[in-house]
Amino acid sequence: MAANKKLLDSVTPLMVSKCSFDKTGLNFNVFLSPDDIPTAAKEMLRKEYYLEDIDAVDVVEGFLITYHYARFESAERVAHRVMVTHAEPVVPTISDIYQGADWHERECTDFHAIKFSGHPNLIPLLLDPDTPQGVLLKTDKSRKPLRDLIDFGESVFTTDGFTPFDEAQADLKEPK
Amino acid sequence: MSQIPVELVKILIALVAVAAFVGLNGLVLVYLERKVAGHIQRRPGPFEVGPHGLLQPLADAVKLIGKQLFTPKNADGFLFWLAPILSFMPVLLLFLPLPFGPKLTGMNLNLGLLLILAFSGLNVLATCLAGWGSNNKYGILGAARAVSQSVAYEIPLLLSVLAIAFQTGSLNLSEVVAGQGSWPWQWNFMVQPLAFIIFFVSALGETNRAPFDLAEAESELTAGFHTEYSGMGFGMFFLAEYANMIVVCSVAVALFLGGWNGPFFDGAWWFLAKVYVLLLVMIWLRWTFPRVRFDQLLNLNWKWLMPLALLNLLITAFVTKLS
Amino acid sequence: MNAFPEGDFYTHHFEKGARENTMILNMGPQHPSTHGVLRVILELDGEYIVRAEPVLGYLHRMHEKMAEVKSWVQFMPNMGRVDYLHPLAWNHAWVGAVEKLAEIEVPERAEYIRVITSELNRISSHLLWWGAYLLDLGAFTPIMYAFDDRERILDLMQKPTGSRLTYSSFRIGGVMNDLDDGFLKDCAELVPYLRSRLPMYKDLVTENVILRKRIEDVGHMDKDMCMRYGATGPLIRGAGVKHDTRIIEPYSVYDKFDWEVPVYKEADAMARYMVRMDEIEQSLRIVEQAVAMIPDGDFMIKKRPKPAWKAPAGEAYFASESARGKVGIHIVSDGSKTPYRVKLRAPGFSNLNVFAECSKGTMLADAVAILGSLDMVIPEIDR
Amino acid sequence: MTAIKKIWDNVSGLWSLVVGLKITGKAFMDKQVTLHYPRETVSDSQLEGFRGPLELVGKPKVPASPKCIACMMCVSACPSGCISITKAKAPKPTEAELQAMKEAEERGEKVVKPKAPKEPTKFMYDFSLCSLCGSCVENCAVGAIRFSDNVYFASTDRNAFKMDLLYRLEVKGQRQEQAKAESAPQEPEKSTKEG
Repeated sequence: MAANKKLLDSVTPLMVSKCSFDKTGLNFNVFLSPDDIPTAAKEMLRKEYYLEDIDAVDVVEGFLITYHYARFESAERVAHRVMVTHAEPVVPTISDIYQGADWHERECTDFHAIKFSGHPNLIPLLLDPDTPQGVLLKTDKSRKPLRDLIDFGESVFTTDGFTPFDEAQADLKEPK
Repeated sequence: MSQIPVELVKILIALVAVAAFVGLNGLVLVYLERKVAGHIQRRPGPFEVGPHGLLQPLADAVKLIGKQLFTPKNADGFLFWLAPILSFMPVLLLFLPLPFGPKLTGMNLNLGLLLILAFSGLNVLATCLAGWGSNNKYGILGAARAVSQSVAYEIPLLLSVLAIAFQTGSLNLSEVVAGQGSWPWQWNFMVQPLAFIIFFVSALGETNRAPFDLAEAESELTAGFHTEYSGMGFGMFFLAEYANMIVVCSVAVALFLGGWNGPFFDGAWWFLAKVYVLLLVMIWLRWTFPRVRFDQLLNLNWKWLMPLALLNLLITAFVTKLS
Repeated sequence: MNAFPEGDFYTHHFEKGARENTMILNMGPQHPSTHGVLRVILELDGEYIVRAEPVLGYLHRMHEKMAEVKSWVQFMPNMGRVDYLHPLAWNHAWVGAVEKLAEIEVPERAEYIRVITSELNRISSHLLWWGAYLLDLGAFTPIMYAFDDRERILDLMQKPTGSRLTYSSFRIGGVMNDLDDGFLKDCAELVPYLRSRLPMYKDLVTENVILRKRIEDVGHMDKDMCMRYGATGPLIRGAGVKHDTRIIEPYSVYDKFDWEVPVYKEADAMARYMVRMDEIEQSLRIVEQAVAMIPDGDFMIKKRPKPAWKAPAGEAYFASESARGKVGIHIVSDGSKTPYRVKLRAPGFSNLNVFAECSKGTMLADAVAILGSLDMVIPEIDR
Repeated sequence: MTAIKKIWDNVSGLWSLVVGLKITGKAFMDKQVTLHYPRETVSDSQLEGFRGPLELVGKPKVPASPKCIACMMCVSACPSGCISITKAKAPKPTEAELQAMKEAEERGEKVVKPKAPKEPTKFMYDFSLCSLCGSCVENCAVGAIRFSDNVYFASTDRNAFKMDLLYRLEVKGQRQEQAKAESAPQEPEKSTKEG
């Protein structure tokens, strides 16, 4: 049941973890590398999931971008997660697969200045065009490391050597 | 010094009287429309100015007159201001041949009906100019709608009128009215019910009244052809709309509902009463129905009203010929 | 060439298509049928729409940033203002998410109160939509009748919630006020009255041939389209999918009532219209049952969160069903007095997204009918 | 067959228009549901639950002085920061008291400094910022604030929304006393008993 464990057939996720739906509202966390996002999205569309939203969280390690997928006919929510660094926050767009992602991605660009490569129309959506992007960015002081924030639950599949919390970088930022 | 022709004086007096009549009726109709709308919507309507809001239309008129006349940037100033005048002026002429009473006619013409139909066509031009001249996209869309709508609806209107003309053999409105009796069953409406309905529906279309108010459909085109007009520019269109309503209702009354004829006392009051009943129906329709779509409007015209009117005309011609 | 070189950022960005003889029309942000301040840039070929692009952000208030500077309790009134027509669904999503995060068990009576008020709120929201939609379609009277009935609901709701529009009466761990017997009695009386009004709505509007001709076969949105855009609520139910968060992810006490999810297969504006009209009826059913079944007990947990209350660290996603679709709130907490990150998923945001594709090739009047059938609330879309 | 159905559809469609006219016609005859505002007003029972601008609650015996203990709970609870309270400061000790304190200190006893009275000296409320959420009322430990039922409060002046609640309470209390005093002569027996 390896395929089932991975959740996705077309790509190999970095990590899959299971959560309690009652506790967090999520069934599975799927960590992906940025390049795999469109392939995974294609598969999700094929499996009749719809995209609920895309949001980004600004943490010490970088941006944790979460794609929430859910189903129409049953209670199931899968979160695709991808980490990008502050230095180069670029993720390939999925707006050609899920057209609804177009606006979600533009909103993300407004709020967190994340670039979605290949997006046809990455102009400000909610903010004024003159406002600098990234209004939700946190200062270095207020950023928290990811492991203080989110418990990803019990891991069911992990690619060798992957941890959701990039320890080295976090330790650098927090000299104790 | 040559003598001033009596006829000219008569027409001038009639025109002044008509202008006063139109103005007064406009005020009454505005009040009526708002009051009826209010009551249909279970609210009082205008209530604060004067007893039961009776002076509200007057206050509105004063407000409209007092407002700044504004010409939008890049608009064609001449056409822009010609349009409201052009929409209002012919309306006065339309009232001349209307037989309000046995003796009460501005100008007793043999071709009175023709005059009305001809001059009412001018209204389209005004709408067109207004939309074009104001250099506004909504205005242009509204004008385009108005033109195709008016052109389309003029045909069944004419055809249904023609049926009556065939039947009575006259285009003189006074004669048509005189041909009908005092009691409702003696009116043309009984003989030509289909023509009456076609006439009334086409009249709604011709005067741009809801549910056919596409030229000014505010949820689509904000205000259509008169989007850019302020103050009395808008006021003129407004007045012309109401005056046109009165004209079509008057024609309907004269042709189909026995004109000034009525049980017991013939006279102008019967004419006015019937006109106002029709106007009330128009107002009632407006505050009840949603607006039709543009293609539906034209479909209704070309697929239903036109063939029916033609059929009606054909049958009328047959019957007249036979009898 | 652009006749008006002035334009703004968005008109410059929206270039004219390849076709000649088209014109670009700015519909909104001040336009009677864009309900507030939505702006749609349209490329028109005569009356037909070649391309449409909604421009958002005229009512953007950055609720997500506000959440990061206000405490957990203080953010509550914001939820009343995101979607002003059905604020209690947002209330529910927020308290639900926080309660999920902090694992707070809410007294049952509080859940019943939440359901009763939220469903009444849903009815009032649908009634207002109904009136406003008819206004879009050119009928002026229905909105007044709808307001008459809506006003009765507001009069009733005013007592326990303290407001008539931007309700924020839910609290983390319960609700603000208890419902007294007078309210329950009035509520039980209001339900049959509202039900008796529905046939009138049907006769005046639903059966009206002009309306049916206007909105039947207009704005086709099937399941595939809804999936690609993430459209929920009446849109997906009008496309024949039985999707309602209240049933699919049952929250609160919705699973205790006997009611149905109205589903229509036609996927046009009329289907969405019918879904909403049927939902009024279903909400009345829920209210009726809830009023009869409401248990005694507390309406608030014993240890109510104080202003400086701290939620535990972690994340939670909670979805509720508003009158417009699925409201989702994603909270990330670092265990401090304020949330670390709050993401609000507005149903209208995804629903409006469909418009651009759906309106292609339709007439301007149809576009208005489609836009109305989405039931947009701009503050919710812009947040 | 389809032709007949089509015709029937059209006839029933036309009939639906008549049904619509009947409904609006009936509504035209029905009585109105609105209030003529300046002449009629909403009854008090319909105002239950209404939230007007905040007001302070006076002490039951001294209505002009507030119940408030200046604990600042409402200030910290308010999401929009519309309340600002200045706490009363401890009264300056008089010379005699200072002397006594000094002596006490010399004797090595515990010094009893005069405590600050638990009351606000200033209670400012900005109604234009208030979102009427009720957090302050709920979090008040002593029930010292409540929503007024002032429905018709309106102003064209922005400053009118910045209210000094202490002053308003005082005025209200004075008015109540005045009203009491005015109503007193009508019941001479009672007043003499009280006197």
